[in-house]
Amino acid sequence: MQRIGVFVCWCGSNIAATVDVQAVSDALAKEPGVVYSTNYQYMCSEAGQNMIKNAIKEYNLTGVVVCSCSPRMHEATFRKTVAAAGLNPYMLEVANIREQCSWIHKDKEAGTEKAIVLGRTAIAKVQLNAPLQAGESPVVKRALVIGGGIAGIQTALDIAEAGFDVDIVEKNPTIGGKMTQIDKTFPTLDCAACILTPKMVDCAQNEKIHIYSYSEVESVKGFVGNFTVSIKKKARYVDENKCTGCGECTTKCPMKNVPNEFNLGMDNRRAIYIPFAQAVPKVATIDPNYCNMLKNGKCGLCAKVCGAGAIDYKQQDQIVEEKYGAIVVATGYNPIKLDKFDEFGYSLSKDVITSLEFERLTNAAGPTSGTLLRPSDGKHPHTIVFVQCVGSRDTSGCGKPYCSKICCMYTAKHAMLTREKYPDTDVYVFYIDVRSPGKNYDEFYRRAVEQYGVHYIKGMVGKVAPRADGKIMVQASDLLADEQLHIEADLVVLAAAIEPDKSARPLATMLTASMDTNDFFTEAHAKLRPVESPTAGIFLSGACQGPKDIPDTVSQASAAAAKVIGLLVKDKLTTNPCVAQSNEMMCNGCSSCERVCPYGAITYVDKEFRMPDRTTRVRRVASVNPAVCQGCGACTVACPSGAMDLKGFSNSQIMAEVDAICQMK
Amino acid sequence: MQGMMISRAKELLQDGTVNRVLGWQAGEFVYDITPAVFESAEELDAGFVYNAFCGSNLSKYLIKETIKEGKILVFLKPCDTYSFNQLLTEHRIDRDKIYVIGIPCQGKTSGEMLKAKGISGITGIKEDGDNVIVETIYGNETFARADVLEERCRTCKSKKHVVYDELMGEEGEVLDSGRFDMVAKLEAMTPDERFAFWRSQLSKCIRCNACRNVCPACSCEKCVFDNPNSGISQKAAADSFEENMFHIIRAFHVAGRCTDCGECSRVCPQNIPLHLLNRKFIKDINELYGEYQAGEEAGSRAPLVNYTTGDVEPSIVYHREGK
Amino acid sequence: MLKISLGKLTDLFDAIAEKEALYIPADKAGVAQFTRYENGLKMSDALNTNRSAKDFFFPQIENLVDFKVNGKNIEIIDPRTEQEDFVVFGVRGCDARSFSVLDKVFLANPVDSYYANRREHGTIVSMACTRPAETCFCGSFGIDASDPEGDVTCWKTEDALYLRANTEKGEALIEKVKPLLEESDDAAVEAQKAATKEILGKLPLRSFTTEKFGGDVMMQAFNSDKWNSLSESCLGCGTCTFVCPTCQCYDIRDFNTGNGIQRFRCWDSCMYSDFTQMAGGQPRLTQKERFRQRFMHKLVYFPANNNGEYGCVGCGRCLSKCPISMNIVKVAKTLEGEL
Amino acid sequence: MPNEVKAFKPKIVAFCCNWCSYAGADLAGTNRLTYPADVKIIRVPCSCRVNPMFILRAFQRGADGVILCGCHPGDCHYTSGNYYARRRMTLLFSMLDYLGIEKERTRVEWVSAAEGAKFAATMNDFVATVTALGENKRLEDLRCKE
Repeated sequence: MQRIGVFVCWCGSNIAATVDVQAVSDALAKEPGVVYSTNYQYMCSEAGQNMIKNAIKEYNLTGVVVCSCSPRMHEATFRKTVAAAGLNPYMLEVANIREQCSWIHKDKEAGTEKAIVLGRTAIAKVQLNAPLQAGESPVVKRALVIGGGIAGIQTALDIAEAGFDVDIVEKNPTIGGKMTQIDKTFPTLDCAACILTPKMVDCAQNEKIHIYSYSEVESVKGFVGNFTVSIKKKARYVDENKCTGCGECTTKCPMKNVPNEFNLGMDNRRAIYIPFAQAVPKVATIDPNYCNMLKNGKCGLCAKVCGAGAIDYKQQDQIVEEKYGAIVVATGYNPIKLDKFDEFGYSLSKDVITSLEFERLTNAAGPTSGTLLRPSDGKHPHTIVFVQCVGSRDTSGCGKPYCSKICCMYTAKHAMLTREKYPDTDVYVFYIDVRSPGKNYDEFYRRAVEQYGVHYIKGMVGKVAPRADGKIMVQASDLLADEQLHIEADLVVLAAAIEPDKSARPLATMLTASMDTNDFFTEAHAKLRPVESPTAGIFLSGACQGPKDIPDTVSQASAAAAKVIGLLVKDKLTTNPCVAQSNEMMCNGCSSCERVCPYGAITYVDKEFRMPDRTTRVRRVASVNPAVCQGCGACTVACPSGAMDLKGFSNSQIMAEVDAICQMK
Repeated sequence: MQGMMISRAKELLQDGTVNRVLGWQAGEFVYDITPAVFESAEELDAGFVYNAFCGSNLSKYLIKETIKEGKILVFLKPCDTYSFNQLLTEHRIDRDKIYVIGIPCQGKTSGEMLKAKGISGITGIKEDGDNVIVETIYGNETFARADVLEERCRTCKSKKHVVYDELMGEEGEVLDSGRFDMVAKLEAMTPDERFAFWRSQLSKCIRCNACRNVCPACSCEKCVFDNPNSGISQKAAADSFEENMFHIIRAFHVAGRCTDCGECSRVCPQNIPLHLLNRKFIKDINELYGEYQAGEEAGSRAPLVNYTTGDVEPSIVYHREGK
Repeated sequence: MLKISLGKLTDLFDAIAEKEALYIPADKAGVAQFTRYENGLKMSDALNTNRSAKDFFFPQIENLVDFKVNGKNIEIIDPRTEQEDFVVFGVRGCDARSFSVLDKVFLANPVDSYYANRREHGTIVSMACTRPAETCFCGSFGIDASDPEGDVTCWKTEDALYLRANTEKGEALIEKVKPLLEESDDAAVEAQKAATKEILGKLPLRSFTTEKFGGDVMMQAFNSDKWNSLSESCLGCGTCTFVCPTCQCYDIRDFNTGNGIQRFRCWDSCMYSDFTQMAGGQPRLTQKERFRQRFMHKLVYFPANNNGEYGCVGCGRCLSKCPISMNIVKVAKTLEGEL
Repeated sequence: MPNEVKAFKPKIVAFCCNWCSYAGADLAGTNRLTYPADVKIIRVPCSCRVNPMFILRAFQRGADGVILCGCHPGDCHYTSGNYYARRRMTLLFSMLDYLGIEKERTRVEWVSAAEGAKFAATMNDFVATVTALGENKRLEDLRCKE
């Protein structure tokens, strides 16, 4: 039996005006287990807290009930109070007689009666409270960043800057991501490569950063502070340590007609290749789908020309296992495929291109060395039509329901740059809305319209039809002028919606991190915890969480890094003690709890048990990792035998509360 | 079939594939068959039986049996194989220690049905095509077999074995025999009628726990109703509330896991149609969350440990058709 | 011998029910059960009720004492009220005998006052069987199903109900309804008895006997290794116990009503894994031990302590109700070879 | 006036998720939005913590209505708890209805921490519904009503 003290707060007149606090403390004094009951003007004041502390000592209280404002307000305060008096902080319960009683009831009799019931309910619960201890778990001081685009790079650099080891896993042969393919950046128009490549080099040279390029995450086990990750290093058939990146092999390889993904297939590379000149690591990779040596065992030319002897046709995929304290997801985005959008004729004409392809066509390192030429005939286009929102804000099911966010600005950039370099070109932009919030963004867009004479037309393009003479007929409506337009274009550029990388969904499953219906990672709180996943120890960086431009991505990348650093500086993590607990004697090992756990906190172990007939038997039983469990209680209801219970909100505690509320009196 | 089963069991014992056989043993009368473990050819010859009264679902015994040493042969009827898969899904049995032979089932005859038709003093039962001839000390009576089948067999969901190592007889098929008709009929009643129906049924309950103990889904190490710490343990229902609570909680605990094997109703000494509770959940699950047959596939995710973001709201209960 | 034509049976029931509570077997929701008589209630044609008649004296659940909690004070209340007189009509020979088995437990010192009080106020009207089932073996315990014991014995023929008072209580009951009854010779009853005896002689279990268990066989029976295979398929449910007219184990529990405690007793089953829980746990750790206990009790321990009277009356309920068809007949037949 | 028949006051148990509806109830209080004192709240970490056993227990002990409030679908603090609660409660309520027990005595509402007004309105409506139904008879345990 507990020795319970009850402390009824007046909250000035907030409670006392509609609740007879004296009557409440008198009534509760009669409850079984209550040895002390009092009331006071402000329980949360220093004097009030001292009353509680003194009573704990004087009456040897084992449990405390405070009838006051919402526990969301002062539970933490009173926990500290009772702890200061030597009581376990979880031996306290708060009865909410302000927000849920005095403030909503005008009738003093009804309010007093309800306050007594709420107090009695808290007493009934505290009778069954048990002292709880917050656990501790160690932190591995190393972070993993999944994805080596600008988001991953920035996060890794920031974490390394703080002195922690950090690994980047990038599935492509080089880090850099989408930004390497972009020509110039809005709104400043500086060259993407000029600002990105130094950061890539920093990554390569930083002692704290290790890059697993051409690698993928295979499996993730563990929990915040203590993840174990298997990383698959895909065979690149070139010894990274020996290759000097001289590029000799890439000029001698006889397989010349491999579509070059860096230029989006608009030109070719060899079967052995370095994606681009500033690749990090600058190491060649053999594409096994095209290499004749790997496919048919014939050729071997690259090995012959390699002075460093780096070619290794026998190389195998390799699995590396590493431990991390935190994981940052930075898997980025891709433009959607446009085959569902026949009306824009993407698959009908080479001269209907995506915006990313347009970037390559204007980039000095691109297939045309930076001269804007039509892919079909290599001629200068004189009329260019840009179409925005291709697949964005699309509720028809073909595209994506969300705004891809970056298209308005890069289209303005494309239009402006075209008009600047080729003033004889007519440039049309079709838009639904132009969205240009952001520092200097609207000014940038207005410059395109006002200074560069880009024709912005509000309206959607209805049909894009290539004509035999090479012209492309664009049919569209001008909503402001309320007229149908027919434009003979030489080039049509589609601002395709962006979507999360396909690798994100299986990764989310491995991480037990949640995703929304569009496969963007969900943040722990949309406003207040935007760079954390709800799963502890998993952080979000860049477009994997939602469409973002470069400044936003870098901001979030640094924010994620700050959160990681905040975690890694701790030697130990304290864990929430109100976690699930499995009674192994009653556990059936059925896996129901494991299946509903959103955090992967439940694992199964085979344990030997002594049976009633004194034999031993090995049984499969659930085991909760208290460091990972967040205490939602989903498992407790999934468990048919009641073996799973939640500390602090146990079955018996909740039922005692139910009983107390329903009690006749 | 019985002969084939015995000789195959002997072979498997002989060649060491298994060291014992889980089957059915003949009793005092033609119908009082008891599940039994046979360890030798002699034991099989002496007592092994397979007839129209071998209704017991043997799969639950495998929980106990697979703790023991060695591999056991089990004969499973189609509906028993669903329970078997469900037990596998829940890690309750060790597949490596079991050799499953699927055996055909034409539906089992119900002793209770015969009794309800006024039959008493049974001394023998013969099958004659689609008819059953019951011999009693008061004379013989003939019934159409279909009329004296167990309820669960009249509404058989499947003649298909969903798991086996070896199959005797033809591969069966999943059937549609209107097993939800009675549930639909109850749903169509007014709440008062439904309340009266269930009160008259559940008030018969004597809390013998036969339904729970026979149920392959009720395999808890310790049932909440036996656990004084659960707050709901009972040894007898004190009043209508406790009668209701036991059956609601039991049905809820097996919801999404119940394969509808019908053992609960078969064994109830008070003839309470308990399967109508389980079938209600199955029908709701099928209608609200998509068709799901527990045990159809080992390892499948039960509907109550699953969800979709677009699931119906609980308020659908207020708006559904019916009264 | 007294008789009443079947056409006037309702009048008889009405007359009894007017004076005291009357229970008759009636079909309710598909099963025959003893039901409080109200005008119009039809008597069941079933051979016997699903539940035995022991419920009347040893109900499945009954309050023993109430504790009323008021703040920190507790008041102790005896919940018993005056027991009304009642008549149980249509008890079969097996169940009629079961009361004497129960009496040996509950009326032995210390007397169970709850049981004794009910026994005192209850009158048993038994009914002779005419159409026994294959599961019946009351004859093995010396029970004559054609002429059962009870305060009053009845025979139902094609057209009339014959009654014979056997005890003072029986006489008193007959006295109350005398105006409805007429005197009769016992020719029809004798004829029915003879016919029933002939059928009883044809029952498959007519020669079943538990004689071998009456001697000094306790350790032999206890140590038999047949218990392993016999108990192997037992589900550990309480069906046999709860339909049994002679099983008398119970548990005493407290129920917290929120305003106080109700201390009640309820049937328990030695087949349950949580039977007789005590500080050290349950003394019989395996289902085999629990299974053995039940049959040893009925066949060996009970007669050893009660002048050879067995704890079974051959009603056959467990034979037809056990989910896996394991029962006292199979057990006795398997074990007798060992003795 | 001791002889006057007391107007029926229902007993309502409200299970509220700590992260949303419990905070919503606090907000209703902060905004002084009234609802009947018959509603008593039990704080749970998540709607998925509510076992059907608790709901039956409440009826046993004399509750006339039980309401469960959780985060809106998609907003669960624990990402998926309310989805499980939604399935469990849908099936439980359907079963109660199947047994002929008034379905209006049970309810699930999604109330966010910002929806103080919705919380108060929900409770007002629920209390009115249960009051109209009268005392819970079909799932009562007379032992608890002495």
